[in-house]
Amino acid sequence: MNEKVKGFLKPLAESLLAVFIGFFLGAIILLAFGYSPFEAYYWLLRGSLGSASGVASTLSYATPIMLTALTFAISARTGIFNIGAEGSVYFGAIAAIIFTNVYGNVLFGLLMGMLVGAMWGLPAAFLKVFRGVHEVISTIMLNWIAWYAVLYLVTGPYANPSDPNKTILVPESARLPLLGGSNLSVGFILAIVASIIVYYILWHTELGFGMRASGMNPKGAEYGGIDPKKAIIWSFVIGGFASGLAGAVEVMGRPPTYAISQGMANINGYGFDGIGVALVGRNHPLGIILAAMFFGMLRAGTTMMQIGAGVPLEIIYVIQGIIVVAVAIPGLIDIFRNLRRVRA
Amino acid sequence: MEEVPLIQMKNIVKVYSDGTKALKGVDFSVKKGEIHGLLGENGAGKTTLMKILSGMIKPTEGKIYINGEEVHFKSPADALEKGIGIVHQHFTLVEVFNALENIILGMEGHSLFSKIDVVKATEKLQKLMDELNFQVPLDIPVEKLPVGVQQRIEILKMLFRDVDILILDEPTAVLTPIEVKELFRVLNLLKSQGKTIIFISHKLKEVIEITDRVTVLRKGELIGTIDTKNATPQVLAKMMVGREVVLRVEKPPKEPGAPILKVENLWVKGDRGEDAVKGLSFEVHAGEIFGIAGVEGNGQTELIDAITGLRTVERGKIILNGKDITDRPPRELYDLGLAHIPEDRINMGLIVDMSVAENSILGLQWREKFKGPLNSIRWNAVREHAKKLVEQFDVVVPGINAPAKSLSGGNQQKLIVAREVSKEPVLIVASQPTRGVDVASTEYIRNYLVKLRNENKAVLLVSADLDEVTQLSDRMAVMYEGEFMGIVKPEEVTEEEIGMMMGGIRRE
Amino acid sequence: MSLGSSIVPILVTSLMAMVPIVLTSVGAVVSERAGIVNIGYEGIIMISAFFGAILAEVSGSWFIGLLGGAFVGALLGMLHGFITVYLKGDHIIPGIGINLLAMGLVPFGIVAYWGTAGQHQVPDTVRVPNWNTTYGNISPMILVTLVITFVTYWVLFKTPLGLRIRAMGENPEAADAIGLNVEKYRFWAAVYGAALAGLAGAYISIDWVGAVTKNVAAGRGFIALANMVFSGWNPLMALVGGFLFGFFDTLAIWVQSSQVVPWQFVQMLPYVMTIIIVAGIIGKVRPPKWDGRPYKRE
Amino acid sequence: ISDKGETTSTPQYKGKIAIVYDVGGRGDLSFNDMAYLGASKAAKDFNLELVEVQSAKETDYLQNLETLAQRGEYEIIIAVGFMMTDAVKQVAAKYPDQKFAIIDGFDPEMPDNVMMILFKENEGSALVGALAGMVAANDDKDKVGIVLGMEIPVLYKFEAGYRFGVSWGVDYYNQKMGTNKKVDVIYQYTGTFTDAAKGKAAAQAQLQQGAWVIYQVAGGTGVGVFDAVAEALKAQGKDMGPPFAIGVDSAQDWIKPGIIIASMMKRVDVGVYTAVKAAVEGTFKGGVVELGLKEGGVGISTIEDVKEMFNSLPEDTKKQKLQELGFDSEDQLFAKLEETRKQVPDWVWQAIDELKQKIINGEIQVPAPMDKDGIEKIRNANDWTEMMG
Ligand SMILES: Nc1ncnc2c1ncn2[C@@H]1O[C@H](COP(=O)(O)OP(=O)(O)OP(=O)(O)O)[C@@H](O)[C@H]1O
Ligand SMILES: Nc1ncnc2c1ncn2[C@@H]1O[C@H](COP(=O)(O)OP(=O)(O)OP(=O)(O)O)[C@@H](O)[C@H]1O
Ligand SMILES: [Mg+2]
Ligand SMILES: [Mg+2]
Repeated sequence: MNEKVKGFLKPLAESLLAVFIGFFLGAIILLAFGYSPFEAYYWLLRGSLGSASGVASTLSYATPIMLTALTFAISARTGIFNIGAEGSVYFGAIAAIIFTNVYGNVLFGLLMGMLVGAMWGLPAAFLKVFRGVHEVISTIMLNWIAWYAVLYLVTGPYANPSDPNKTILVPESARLPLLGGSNLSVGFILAIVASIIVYYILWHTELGFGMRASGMNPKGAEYGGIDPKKAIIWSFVIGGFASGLAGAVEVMGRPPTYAISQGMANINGYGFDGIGVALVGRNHPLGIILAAMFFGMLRAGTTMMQIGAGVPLEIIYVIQGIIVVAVAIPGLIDIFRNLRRVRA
Repeated sequence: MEEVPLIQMKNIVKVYSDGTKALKGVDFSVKKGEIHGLLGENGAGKTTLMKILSGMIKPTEGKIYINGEEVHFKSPADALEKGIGIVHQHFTLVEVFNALENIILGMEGHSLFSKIDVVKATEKLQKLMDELNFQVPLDIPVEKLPVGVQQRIEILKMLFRDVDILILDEPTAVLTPIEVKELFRVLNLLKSQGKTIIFISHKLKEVIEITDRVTVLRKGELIGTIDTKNATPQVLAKMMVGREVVLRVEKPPKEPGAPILKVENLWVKGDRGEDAVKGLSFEVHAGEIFGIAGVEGNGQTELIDAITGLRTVERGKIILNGKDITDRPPRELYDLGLAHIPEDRINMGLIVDMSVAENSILGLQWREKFKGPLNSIRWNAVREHAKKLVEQFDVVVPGINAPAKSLSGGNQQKLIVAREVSKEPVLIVASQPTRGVDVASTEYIRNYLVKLRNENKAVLLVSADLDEVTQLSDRMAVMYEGEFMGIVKPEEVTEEEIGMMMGGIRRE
Repeated sequence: MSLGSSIVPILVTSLMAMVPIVLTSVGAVVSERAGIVNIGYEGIIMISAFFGAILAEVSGSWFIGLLGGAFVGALLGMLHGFITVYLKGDHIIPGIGINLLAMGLVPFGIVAYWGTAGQHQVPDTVRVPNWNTTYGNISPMILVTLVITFVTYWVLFKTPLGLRIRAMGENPEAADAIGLNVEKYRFWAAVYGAALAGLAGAYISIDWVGAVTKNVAAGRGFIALANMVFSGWNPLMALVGGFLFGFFDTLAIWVQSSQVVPWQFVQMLPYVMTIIIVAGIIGKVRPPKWDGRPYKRE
Repeated sequence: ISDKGETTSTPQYKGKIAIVYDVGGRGDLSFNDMAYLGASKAAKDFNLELVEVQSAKETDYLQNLETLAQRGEYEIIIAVGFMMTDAVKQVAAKYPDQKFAIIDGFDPEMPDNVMMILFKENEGSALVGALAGMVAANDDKDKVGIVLGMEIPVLYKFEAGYRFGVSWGVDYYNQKMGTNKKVDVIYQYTGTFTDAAKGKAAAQAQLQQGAWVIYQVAGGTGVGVFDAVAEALKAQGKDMGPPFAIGVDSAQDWIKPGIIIASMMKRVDVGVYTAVKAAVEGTFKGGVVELGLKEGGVGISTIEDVKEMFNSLPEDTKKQKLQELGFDSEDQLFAKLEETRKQVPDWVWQAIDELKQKIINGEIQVPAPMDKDGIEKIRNANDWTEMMG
């Protein structure tokens, strides 16, 4: 038990330290360009947590990146760097739109989004397993292919005849209910549930046992009667489910759009943000829930940060980037401890 | 007047970052121009001591003097500077480079940015090889060369650097007797040229044959240094192991039962596409230990991999309990009653980052008693299982939730044995089951294998430790270049005969 | 005008488009030959394009701009090298961080430094002088790229330094054992790779397009990685591959006017090709054995 | 600035207005900057405090608008860009007392506290098309080009207007000169609004195929178009067209003097100013306000327009830009622009005026296709009269 707690606390502390470093260096950059970091951070917090609608938008932002982070995390646990969440988001979103227009039902839409998202995970999985193509290379390429393929569907066959600036809409009957009159949909709850399911799969099922074993030691896993190839394929598929869901939720439960807008501006970038979330959440579903809410907070707070402190919103990406670089430093905590010792 | 030793290491302590105390205050000295043996069991600290002397790692405590002058090695470069070179136990060759490139690496002989003068380097090397009458092909990637040749390259690499002190870490472990002879010729030649050589080995006879003096280590401590001319195998063995009696296993006679494992004309390819197993046929019966001896690298690994479902078979058949199991995956084999104690416990037998409990079901995770609804694992049952194994086999663990990497090597091995036995197998394939394991655990594991045999299980044992094979086996084979040089009863052959088989001479 | 007679301008454009991809790929080859994987080249290109333009404008010299871009790339390479080589950290994660950082820093920097959003046009006076032909501009950087490629190839495969670098990626233990400083070689190889990516970034902003936009790398850092794999970690093949990428990208634009296939599918072509090539060829090429693995002596 | 966002109203202002930019953002030298121009002018004229909010992503719109509306302290909230249509609709319904204006956005069910300001880009594009067509015909060339961003239906209006104008211009020329010339339009959707390299490659391809004037409708990608034309000129040892580029949205002529002959101005500033004025003076009314040539909402840039645009830049930026362009003073810059325009015969400019008048008085209707079929029809039409029908 004690080891379990320790195994949890250290990564948590390291992530917190990375967050601190991000804010600290962010403050220096703000100062360098003549902005007040205190004001910026005050308004950031106030905007994201200072009101009910702020919290709702924090959680809205957290929803898709929580799901795409799961995609990255489950493959990372299987020893794979799957950065193809982005493509599955696109396909999940367009599938949800197409199929809810065939049959306007919430469950059907979510299901088809997840299914198509998962299918888009397969090419990279097969390339990895059967052709030995490194997944970082293949998923980068596949993301571009997904981008153009879905863009074609969005501008062509599924463009909205009455409003050419977006696709056909998800019918009202297939929209996710909103929570308590806010703009936050039950999609957030779905994301939490998905995180718990991923946790359950990884640590409480035979499948997850096999995936984790393959991730830590493929030779040992094979010896243990596990097929690492199957584990890899499953990790892509489950990851695709999560990202496909992210896409579906964005179009079925993110007012006001309920469609993909031209240029796919309302569904892109979540895959990459998710990687950052997963890394800060230490590839643990529970850590990811926290990290996603933290990243959501950053995004939700930027409006007030601009209004209140006049700070350009891109600084938030700068801070996010610094946090991820800091997370990459192994034994961050130990380094800091040693520094303290040296100074003392 | 006392002569100043060429090398003096004083009170060397080494604690590895994981807390392992590999050396506990060792003194060691070598005279100029001698061949000095370094003897000790697995894990005694021989390699650690030599890595310190060659600058690979730094001692936690202690001082090193060369020619009476204190030195501080920060890296192998510093040691090479002082004329100390080492041939590592595990070769350090760049596999895709050829011999020439491997040998001149770091000694290319001119500015970093000018073209490598291959002709000149070849000439220089050829001269060196001719002097010693010690030839290697220079233009073939070393991964395509046999280990014996690779070792020559390692030695040439050091001589090319004009080292005065040459350290050889278990150089004979992978050599055939003929290659050993050739090596000894060269070592004597080098000695006559005034070089100093440190020779590490487990093999008493070799040490007695080639060295002038011997130092013995045991569990990180210096036992003593003696002149070889005063040494006998018995004396050295006692120093090494710490007790007079060498391990003995009680093995009551037993009639073998029905054949459990049948291997028919089996061909298996190695990692480099070569034929590693060439048409083997044999049977292992219930209530029998069938041992396979031989120098490592003669196809044992590939044979075991094929039998345990980890490598595809080129040709031939494997039959377990009457069922054809050729090319079936491990999972199916385990369900049919196979247990496998693999030779590499860190990279195969355990997932060292997983907990003891998780490791206790590796290969059993799908069994009924651990499975709950929805593909779930019943962790309570797993923990009980792990506790039982740990108790029964006396595995020392910090806790069953601790990662397997926090166990000592011997205890890791015991955990594997315990788990494999818990599969309730009909056939146990045990590969190097006591390598790197302390005496007590070795005894335990060997006796357990006999116990299994007595319980009428079939045991296939592969070991590089000849004593282990001869003591445990009811029948044994000696493997050489993918073939059996003969299948014999251990009590019916002499050690010389086995030695000849290991060197590739077939017994009729 | 038929496609046939367009071949010269297509080639010229392809050569210009090839430069950033080849530079980055060649740098990545060296880095990975020494065992250091870096997927942050996209971010490095962006950040260097930005600072390269600033440095060129401040100094009034395109030369300083190019050097500055390479220097900023090198600094980022040092960050990556420090984390991966000295702290023995994971090779993929810092790259992801650098990419994220660039996505924020560059748009932020454009607004904060030039007061325009999303884009800044570099004045002609500090742009790299080009040879203006009727078929399009030809930059001296094409020649520089060729020289860098051939010299890198030569150093990598013919000289002691190259032998050592390759040893670091294949078996750092072997190199360590004979007294070579593994960390030093790996670190500087990582820096070299990042510096070339930095040069590529500066080339984009102060030479080829003469502008810094918030998406100035536009995926070229990733393409360069794919091209590196395609090349089998060989600078000369990286040159060929980089040219092919430039060629197909340009061709896509020319072909597109015909509108036979939806343009989205034409744009997809280079990526589909990469996957096909990489999947087909990967059996033959193999990455350096220790690629992406931290080396610890104890 | 510490209480910039506090709800206590600042005494020296009579009120506040807020403007939400789309993802392109302030400083795009284009659409958003024009909006700022109008808003800041209105703020000055009516003594209002101006609050600006930038959007990083499309998902920010709703939150940005709602955050502002919640505060209930703005005379009017202006949303810049059609992408915000849905968000405005939702927030306006929730805050019926708050006045909104949206630029370029239209929805038939928009609540009536929203003023929807639309522009007839097709009309403006027709003018620059006519310019391109006549310049090409006059120089005995047979092709002009247009480089666009991502293929989204809003851009069809630009393409159609341009095609229409080219055809009208060539027709005008033929009638004037008694010739029978034809000028084709090469067009290219680059698929991006941000990759300047793609824009450059596309423009180069068009120039190589003989395009004599290129109209860019591609945001950041368009930067590459200007560069490609500049290079082509340099290759001929010229620093002034033809070939020319044509700018879009704002009076971009000054960005590359000598190369950009004119710009299709979309007077977002006029739209924003109109909305603020209505809100302040109490004449605000929801619904569509469509601004075409007649209303001065679109047009072809004049030197005066360029001056105004340039002068709206912050003083520092202005100085820096002049220096970057290699001019000692503003006058030098504008002289150069004048000279650029002189490369085209006067009758061309007069003809453009003529077209403008005909469009204004309804004699000529420029097509405005909204979908793929519509634009295909225009592309396949033989001449401008066929396009109209
Ligand atoms: N890198 C390391 N980290 C931690 N412990 C180590 C490391 N290397 C060796 N050890 C431990 O130090 C002890 C001495 O190991 P060493 O390799 O020196 O033994 P050896 O005498 O060479 O044994 P062998 O005959 O098996 O080669 C062993 O307990 C070993 O497990
Ligand atoms: N990384 C670690 N974390 C926690 N405990 C460890 C770790 N490494 C070793 N230990 C503990 O330290 C003790 C000594 O380990 P060590 O590997 O030196 O054993 P050993 O003497 O070599 O035994 P053996 O002969 O079985 O290999 C063991 O009981 C082990 O549980
Ligand atoms: Mg050893
Ligand atoms: Mg041990």
